[in-house]
Amino acid sequence: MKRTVFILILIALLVLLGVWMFVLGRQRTIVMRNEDIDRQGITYEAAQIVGISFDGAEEKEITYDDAAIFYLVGSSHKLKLRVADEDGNTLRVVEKTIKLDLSKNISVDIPELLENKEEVIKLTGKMW
Amino acid sequence: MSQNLTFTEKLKNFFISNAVPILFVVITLLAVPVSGFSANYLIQEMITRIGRNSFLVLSLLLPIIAGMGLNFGMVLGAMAGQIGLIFITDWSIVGIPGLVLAMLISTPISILLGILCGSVLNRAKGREMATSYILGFFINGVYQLVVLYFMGGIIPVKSPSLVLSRGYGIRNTVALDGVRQVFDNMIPLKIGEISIPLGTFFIIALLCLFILWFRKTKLGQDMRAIAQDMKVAQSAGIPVDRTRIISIVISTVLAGYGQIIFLQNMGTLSTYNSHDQTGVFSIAAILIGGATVSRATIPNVFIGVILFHMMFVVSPMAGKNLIGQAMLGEYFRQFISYGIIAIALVLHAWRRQKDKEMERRSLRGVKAEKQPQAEK
Amino acid sequence: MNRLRQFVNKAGWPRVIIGFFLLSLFVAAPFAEVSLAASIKDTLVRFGMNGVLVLSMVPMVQSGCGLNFGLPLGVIAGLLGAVTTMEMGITGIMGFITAVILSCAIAAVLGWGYGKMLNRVKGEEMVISTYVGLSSVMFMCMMWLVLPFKSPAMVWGYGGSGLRTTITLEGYWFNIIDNFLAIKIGDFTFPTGLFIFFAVMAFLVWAFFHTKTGTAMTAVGSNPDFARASGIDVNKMRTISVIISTVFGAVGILVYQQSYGFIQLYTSPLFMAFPAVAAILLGGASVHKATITNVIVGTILFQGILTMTPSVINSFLKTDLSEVIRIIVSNGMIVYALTRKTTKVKS
Amino acid sequence: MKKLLVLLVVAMFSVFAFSAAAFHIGVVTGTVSQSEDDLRGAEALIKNYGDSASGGMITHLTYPDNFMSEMETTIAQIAGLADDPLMKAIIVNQAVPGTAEAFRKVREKRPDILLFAGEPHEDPGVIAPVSDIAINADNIARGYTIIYAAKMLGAKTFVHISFPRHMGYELLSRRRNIMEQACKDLGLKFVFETAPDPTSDVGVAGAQQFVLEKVPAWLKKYGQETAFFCTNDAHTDPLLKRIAELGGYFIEADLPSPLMGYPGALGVDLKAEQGNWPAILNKVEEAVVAKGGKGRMGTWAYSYGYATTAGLGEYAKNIIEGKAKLNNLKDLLAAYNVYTPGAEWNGSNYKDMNTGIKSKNHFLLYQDTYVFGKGYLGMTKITVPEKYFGIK
Repeated sequence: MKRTVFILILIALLVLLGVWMFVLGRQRTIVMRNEDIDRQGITYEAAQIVGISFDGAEEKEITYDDAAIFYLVGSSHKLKLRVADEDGNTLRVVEKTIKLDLSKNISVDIPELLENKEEVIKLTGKMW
Repeated sequence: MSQNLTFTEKLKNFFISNAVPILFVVITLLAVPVSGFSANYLIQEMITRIGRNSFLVLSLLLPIIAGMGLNFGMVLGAMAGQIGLIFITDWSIVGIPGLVLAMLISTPISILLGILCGSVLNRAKGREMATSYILGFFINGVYQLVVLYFMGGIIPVKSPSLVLSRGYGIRNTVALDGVRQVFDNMIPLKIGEISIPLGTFFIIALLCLFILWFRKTKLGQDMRAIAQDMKVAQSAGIPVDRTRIISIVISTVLAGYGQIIFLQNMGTLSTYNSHDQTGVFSIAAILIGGATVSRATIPNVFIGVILFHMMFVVSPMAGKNLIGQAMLGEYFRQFISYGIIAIALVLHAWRRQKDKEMERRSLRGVKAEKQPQAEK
Repeated sequence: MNRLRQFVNKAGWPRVIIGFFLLSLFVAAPFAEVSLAASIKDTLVRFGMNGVLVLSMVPMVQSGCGLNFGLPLGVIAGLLGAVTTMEMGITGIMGFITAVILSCAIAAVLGWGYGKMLNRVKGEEMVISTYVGLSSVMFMCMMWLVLPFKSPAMVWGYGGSGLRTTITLEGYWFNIIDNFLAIKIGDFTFPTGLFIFFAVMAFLVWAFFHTKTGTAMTAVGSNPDFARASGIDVNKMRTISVIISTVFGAVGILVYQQSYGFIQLYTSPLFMAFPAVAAILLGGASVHKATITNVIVGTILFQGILTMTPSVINSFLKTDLSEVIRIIVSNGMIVYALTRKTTKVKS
Repeated sequence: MKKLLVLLVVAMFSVFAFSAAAFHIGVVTGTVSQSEDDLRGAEALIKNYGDSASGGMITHLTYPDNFMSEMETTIAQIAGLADDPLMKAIIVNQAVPGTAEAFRKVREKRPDILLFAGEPHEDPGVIAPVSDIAINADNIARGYTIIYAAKMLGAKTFVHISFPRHMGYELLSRRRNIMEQACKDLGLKFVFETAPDPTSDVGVAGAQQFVLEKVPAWLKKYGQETAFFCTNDAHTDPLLKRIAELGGYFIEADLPSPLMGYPGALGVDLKAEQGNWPAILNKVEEAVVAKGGKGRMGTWAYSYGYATTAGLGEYAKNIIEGKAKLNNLKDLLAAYNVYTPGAEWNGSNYKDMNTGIKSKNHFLLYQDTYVFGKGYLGMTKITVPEKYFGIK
């Protein structure tokens, strides 16, 4: 009896450990798109050049109508967006803190994100 | 017994009982200069391979202690480890959590397979090695059935980079980018140009301690008793069959972890073939390290891994430089590695036969000597 | 009912089940648009091709050396014989006979050494013979490249040296036994020659085991201590059995190749041992006892499944599942056979 | 142990003592029993530029025959080449599983080495980012051109022979689907047949045996106007043998070459012609026509495997010497043409289906189909309709 209880507790603990590892190690694929989009009648225009960097990592630059893929682990991230014109002159720099759920694939439209005034943004995407 | 032996006899004994490692050291010593590899490269390669392979090889120890011979059934554990890795890749769990999760997933599968393997081997006492060898092929069929037909269909695996475009079955190579060498680089250390996978070494050290401790436990003692004589152990109240199963279960679970460590270093999983050679190579390594079917120690493991893999690295190049044809070098390597295993096994079996004969003779001799002593 | 049970007991459940499975495949074949006549012919030809190889297991099993996983050694002898004969340029039936004679000589020498070695490793024969097979095949891989063969039909077309992986036997002794007295009924050809050849070989084995040496060998296999006590030279008997097995392996591969049409070198001998072992075990042999009936039943069942499952099952399931099923069934049978003996002793 | 170290040091110095060429190019191919043509390409390179062991430029190694199981060896072989300080380029043809990891290892240690992958087995998404150039036979275009050629020759049914492991390769499985669609569009019947995998336990013998037995049955079932195609090299031998004997069509092999299957299947003696591709083609053509395969069986005039090994070697040499630019299709084909004088090549960049991103360093190449007794079909001039590039 004691043995069974012990084994059951052990299994429960291991399952919990598994869940914890799942949450801890989940990698999200984030596609950052820099395209003009229509959202509920409002048109957000894409910038000519956007530099994207997550958590102080090296910046990735994308041009108008382009996209870039990022892989992130963990839920809370600091995102730095540098908007520039055709000649590469920086127009403005926006810093945001974003929170991710456990979804695996997330797609972000940069123009909309830039217009979003909230400091903390939650991003959800496809679970698988 | 040993104090009666002269020095030359001792020397002879040493050479006979270490014939395989000595033979190997000689071959390697000859092959290294011919291969033309730099010292840095070889040292780096050996360190990497110790990290990559020794966990797998260590998993062989327990069944040997329990007298069950070389556990060719360790490939069962390897398959369980691979299933764990497939799942974490599908869920895209990366880094150390990913590997820990893969191990957690592999554990119950390994335990089930281990129980199966152990029970089968209990029905094939005395033929454990051949049986576990074939059992590996059998379970390989089941593994293919599961991975190639069930996964993506009955078992949910969704990632398009994993599932074949036909909708079910896993692709034949799985890139393990997310977990590539995370154990190795857990504690980064570089001496000169040589990087040392300290994290993996740490895990291996833990396993060594576990094995040392385990040998002293009641269970470990039981295993040794069973290896000595199954019937005596049985009459002494040791549950022989159960203990044998436990030793296989532990070995299988460890092999599963070992395969995960192996593959995190390799960075690529060849879905249907990565486990093929695990058993054969691990067994080759431990035999070359001087272990026998009935006796193996932790030093055997490390010596074996170094010698076996040293030959692995240098012999194709050496063969090429010696004979001048690249493919001859490749065949030469395989010939040597399989040949050595055969020789090691033959030498061991032969020696055991000799020992038996000697025992018989000395038994007679002791009896003969004893009688006059009794008169005194 | 009783008789049925008796039959099942005698044949053993696995064989009955697999037999029925095979039968149902034949029944289902026409529905899967697979020609029945061609299927039966294929099964028969395959039986003839593999029969002698499977037969080569018998002597070693009977003398207690276990299943001959070292069959590649015999195969190598056969390959060497065939290749040498081709180099000499002997064709037709004479070529085949020369190849048989040469191979037997080589196999006898190899088998003698192999047998001597196996005598030193009693109890571990199966694992060790596996590795002996592997390493000798690898050694021969080097030899095929290095040996000074010149015949343009055999060496690499481009490089001009070293033997090819596959050498065609056309113009040498392709189908020479298959076509001997072959009976043709429309679509269906009965390879009489193959069957006669197999019958002769089987008879040789049968006759051998009824000679004095043969019975002594069986005695060694069933109880070595008793055999020794009654004055039989155990090691000699074992060596003889290994030589015979190896020679049969060599002849077996020659039969296989003349039917198949190609000589296959390099790593191909490695793939010869498993089907033969699986077949004889499927036929009901154990590690310690094998009869010619086991060989015949096992080869028909094993090769039948090999021929039928891919075509029939695939056209029903529309997948390639049959490959996997075959692996599971054949290896499962071997495991089953390996675990069987001990339980009998227990009960 | 000390002795060992001393020897190691000696060995290290002996490396420096050898080299006479200014740089080395490492070439890794299969053995002669696995893929003869690839290996012959390497030998051609050695013939031109010398073996590095004797002061030349080329270091040639082979990967194991059962490369699927011995990935560790493959990785060690390739990564080991980077140990040579003069090594400037590594060419792996075919780039069997493990190549990507080996390339990563080389990159970490020696970022200056050019890494070329010929006919990668790993997914394009895995191999392309870690190599400088990846080359495949253009299985996308060929999915259409092979069917087109089959129709040209008069086939009514197209039989595609493969097995699960190969259908797990992205490009092979896509080609299958393209073929199916092309058959539909061009009015042929598409049939998918399975044959055993030669790397499984039945081995090459068992796999070939199966094909040998089944082709007559297939010809009976689908009729004489049937074209056959198989994805595996080992299946090619028996398939050709039966087609030559009994009828049916064979457009080209998976990795086409006059040496692919024909010499073995038809027993062609090529000793006098060794090294001379046009002569080899002639001799094989004679044999095929003699067997009655005229106008029914085809190939590429120059071996794909041979051209890829040798061509990539040449290209690497040109880049290192500053005579060519990386990722320039024209320069690449120029290097190929050194070894395939007069052959028509065509090719394009690989485009990933899921992301739609065009890979700048992954090229797909194909040559014109040559049918024995009929001549070139002009396949490189056909434009493949755009829609086939979109089939998954």
